[in-house]
Amino acid sequence: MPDVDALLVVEEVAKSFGGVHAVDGASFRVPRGSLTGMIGPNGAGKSTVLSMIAGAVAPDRGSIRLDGQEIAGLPSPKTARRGVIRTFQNASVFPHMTVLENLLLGVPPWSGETVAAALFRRHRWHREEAQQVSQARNLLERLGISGMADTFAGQLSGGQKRLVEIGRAMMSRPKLLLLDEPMAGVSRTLAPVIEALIADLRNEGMTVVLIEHELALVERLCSPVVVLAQGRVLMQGEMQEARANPEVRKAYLVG
Amino acid sequence: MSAGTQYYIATILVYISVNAIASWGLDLQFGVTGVLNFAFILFQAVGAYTAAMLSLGPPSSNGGFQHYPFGVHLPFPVPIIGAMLVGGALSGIVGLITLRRLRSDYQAMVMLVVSVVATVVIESVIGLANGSAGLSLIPNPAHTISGVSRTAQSWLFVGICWLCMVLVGVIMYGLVYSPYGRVLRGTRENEAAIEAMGRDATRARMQVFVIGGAFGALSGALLAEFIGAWAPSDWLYPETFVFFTAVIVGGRGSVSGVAIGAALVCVGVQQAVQYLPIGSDPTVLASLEWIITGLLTMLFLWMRPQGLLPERRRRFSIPELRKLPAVGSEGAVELDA
Amino acid sequence: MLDGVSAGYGGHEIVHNVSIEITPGRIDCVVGPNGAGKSTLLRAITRDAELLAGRIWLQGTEISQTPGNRLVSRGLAWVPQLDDVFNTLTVRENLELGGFLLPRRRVAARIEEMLELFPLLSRLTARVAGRLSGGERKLLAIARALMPSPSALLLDEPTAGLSPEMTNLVLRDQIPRLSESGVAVLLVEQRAIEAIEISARVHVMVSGAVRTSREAQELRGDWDELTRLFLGEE
Amino acid sequence: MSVFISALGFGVVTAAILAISAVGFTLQFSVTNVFNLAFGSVMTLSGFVAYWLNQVGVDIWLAMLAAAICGGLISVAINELLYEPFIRHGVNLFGMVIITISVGLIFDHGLQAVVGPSFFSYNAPAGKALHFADFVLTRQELAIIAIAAALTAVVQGALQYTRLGKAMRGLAVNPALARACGVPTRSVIALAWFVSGALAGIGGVALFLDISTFTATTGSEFLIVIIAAAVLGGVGSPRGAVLGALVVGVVTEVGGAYWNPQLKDVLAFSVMIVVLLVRPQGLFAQLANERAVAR
Repeated sequence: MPDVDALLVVEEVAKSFGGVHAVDGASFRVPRGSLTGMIGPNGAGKSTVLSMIAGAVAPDRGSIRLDGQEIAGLPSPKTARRGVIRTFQNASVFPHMTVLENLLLGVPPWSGETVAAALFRRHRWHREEAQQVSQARNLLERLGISGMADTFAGQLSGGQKRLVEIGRAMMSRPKLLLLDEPMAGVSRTLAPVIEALIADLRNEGMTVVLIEHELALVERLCSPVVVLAQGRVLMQGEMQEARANPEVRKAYLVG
Repeated sequence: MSAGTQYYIATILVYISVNAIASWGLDLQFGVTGVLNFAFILFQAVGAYTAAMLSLGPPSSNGGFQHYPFGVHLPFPVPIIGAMLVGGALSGIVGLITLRRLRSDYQAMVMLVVSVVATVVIESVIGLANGSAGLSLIPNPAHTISGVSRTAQSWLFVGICWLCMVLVGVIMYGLVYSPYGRVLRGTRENEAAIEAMGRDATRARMQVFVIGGAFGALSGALLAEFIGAWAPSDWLYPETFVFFTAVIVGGRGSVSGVAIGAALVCVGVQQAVQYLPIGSDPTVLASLEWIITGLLTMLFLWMRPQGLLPERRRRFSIPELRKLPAVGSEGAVELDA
Repeated sequence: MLDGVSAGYGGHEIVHNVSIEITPGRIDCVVGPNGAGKSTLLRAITRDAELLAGRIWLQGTEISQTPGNRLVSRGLAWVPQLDDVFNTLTVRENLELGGFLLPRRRVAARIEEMLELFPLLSRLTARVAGRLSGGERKLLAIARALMPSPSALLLDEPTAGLSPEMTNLVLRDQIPRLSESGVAVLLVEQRAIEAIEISARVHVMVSGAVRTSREAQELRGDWDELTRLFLGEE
Repeated sequence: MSVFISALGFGVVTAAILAISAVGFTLQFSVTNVFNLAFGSVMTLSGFVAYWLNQVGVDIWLAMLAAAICGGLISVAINELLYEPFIRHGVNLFGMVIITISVGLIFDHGLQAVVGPSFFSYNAPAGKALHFADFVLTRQELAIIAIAAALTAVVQGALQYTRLGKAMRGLAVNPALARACGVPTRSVIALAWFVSGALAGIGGVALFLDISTFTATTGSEFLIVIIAAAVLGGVGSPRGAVLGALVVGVVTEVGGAYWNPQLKDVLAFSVMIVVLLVRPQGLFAQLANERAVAR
């Protein structure tokens, strides 16, 4: 699909761990403003691809371009500062910090976070922080957990942690949001809430990559989808095409 | 009050402030940021030796019985500031080697070893800091003021120490209760997540290593000037453990808690032991201090791991309640603290 | 054997009300898409996940409460998906540890039987397990589990991470021979087609529940229905 | 040349003591993952048990045996009464390091409160000096070398060839699988603590014999060198610990003979730190790493 305006272009990335090819030359593009699903059987290399985009794992080869700029191999703090924000397969919060503080850490690094500013420019960051706190409160309201602003994140249920994690990512207004199985560890009551949230993000025009194994959910949310199997991209297209594609069907049954 | 009592109280006050400063330095590293620095006492020692050499004058002074590479006679507060700079710089060097190259589990062990090695080196290379005899006759800045009584001089030094403590305390509050402190705590809580949010965890650790090292050095400088002497037996590696106990007992990450912990563990235990009906054999008393320190650590880790005064939960006030109708500016939100 | 089992972690239920019966000399397989709870089901039997409801029986004895290191003496053996061998021990030592509960004099003879069953291992006895290839490793793991002659064997995705050739070797050549020795096999597999080909009975698990249990013959060739179940098409 | 040879002789004796202790330290660590910094205190305590027995006329070699049993029992007791409960209480690996330091301090200073700060010596003649070419070793030193060689060989052999030894190695590398094989994990862990403590006891008596005077903190001071040897050989590997002990023992004594003898330990630590910088894989994760690499 050379004609789509791609925010992210992944070309021929590969990564092996101790001789096992986890990702073996995967290429795909993420159109700007899309909610791209990434699916495939267990061990297809989805999480590794995501970690490479996020900078947590350096690819052995290949190129990853964000807005035309190469980001492959950048360490994860730098990738994050370019606007690529991820969530983790196990909802990853700061357990001994309050929910509100968790969200405040989602704000991109700002002036109050240097030693000098912390000591000598309190007025300035106080003002900035006030704005961020009210933003965070609005977001908590929207997530439906405003009553938990002062609760330690470690005390929340799996689904609530997930909400906090996604909320933290939203605070940063990312260019590209990477969600790694956001439904894992989420109770049945909260799953629809998270699904609606992801749908909202798509409707607001955020570019999102979503790894998910529940295909019905992917079908409802994602367009296009990228199908991975054994470290390679089987196809990129719409979910219906994927379902009809015999190779994809076989990959799922064969594993 | 008799001069003796006054001197006793002044001594206690000096020890409280010095230990609070040092414990805060370790708390910034271990309590707030999660760096397990088993070499902390080394930076106190560096501060003490630096302050000594910056105030003793050249090695040939005082009859030349002490051996050290160089010395100058600088006025207060230059030796103290110099001690902080050297302590911070050395901390930075040790940090560069251990924090950047090694995984956190190895870091602790290497720090422990660095601490031991430093003691051995100073003890055996006499020229560095007069070996195991240590440096003595370190001038106390308060004693240079003539025309006042010895007691007044003691109180003056207490003032200097407490001024330093207040300054360090203010800096601690400033750092810990700020967005910067939030990044430090995030580093402690979840390194992968903080890096995924665009913060550099290694850089944060390096910074607290340098700042904490400078605090440690400051405490050492004050201590050396107060005692007038400083030797390797003052900074054997188990001494670091006392500060760990102070931080654990007071409350990891809690600025006021750690100050209380320092007063209780570093000063209180020592004083309490004196009043126990077990005689006055100094070895027994010293041993008892260590035993109590060890027991306190285990007791707190079992019963109250968050410490006496736990790290404060940051609450932010809700804007609607505070907003005054006429002002109409953006929501006035402040730290509840 | 499994009766109304619900299981999960930290009180969070992942597997809902599953009942499966396995028989000596037969392979039962559990297939299903990612995250269906297949592994959690096995882990509930081996005490690695919480058993939230239901009971587990083995040859007429209830083993729902038996601690993990006593299960093997009741005749239950299993091969985990990961960490399935003792990496730093040799192949022979792995087998010896597998037979930890056997009478001493039986061990050597039983190892010989295992090496006969898996000839591939017989020339590797002195090799350190960490240096085996993926397929050899898995065979060793299975042989280790068989050492105490269990009455039931649980296999958790034995082909995960294996190359296609190795998958063939393990799944098509080796596992079918196990049931010939009279052990009841419960196989959890991601690769549904291959698993069904060697199994007697198939249990399709989706979203934590068994959707259908059928004789494998009925499903063989009818991949379309299976795919629909897998891909969440109702 | 004779300086070198005699230093080498000392080095072998130091290495022998180090080997006994480092094998005990590393064996327990690999099985239980507790980095036990109270190990030096167990050495001292058992060494003092031997001292008291020795004072009432018991032969030092018999006292060494008693020290071994005593060290083993202390070690098992520490684990059962303190470490295990703390781990079950949810204290993490770093918390456990702090707890083992506490235990060490309490032991050392409890002992010091009883015996005082003075120096002690065993009542045991060093025996006739024996000459082998340029080597000069006392009978006592020879006995220590022989004991070290025998003990490390026995431990290594037991780990390699006995059923329990294999179970112990299996437990170290994959506890869940060991349980699946029916290994009674609790008992095997207790055994590991006992063996480790017994080796600490023997190592303690050997150390005290070698340096001839000792105090209530000698064992803990020596612990750092033991850790250097264990880390050098790769923590968790008894065979590595013996090798590490040899390197550290010989390097420190030979280096000390030619350089400043007081700085000999610095050499050992420098070697260790350089090794760590070249191979910074991480201490506690070592076995886990092996698992990952093998996949």
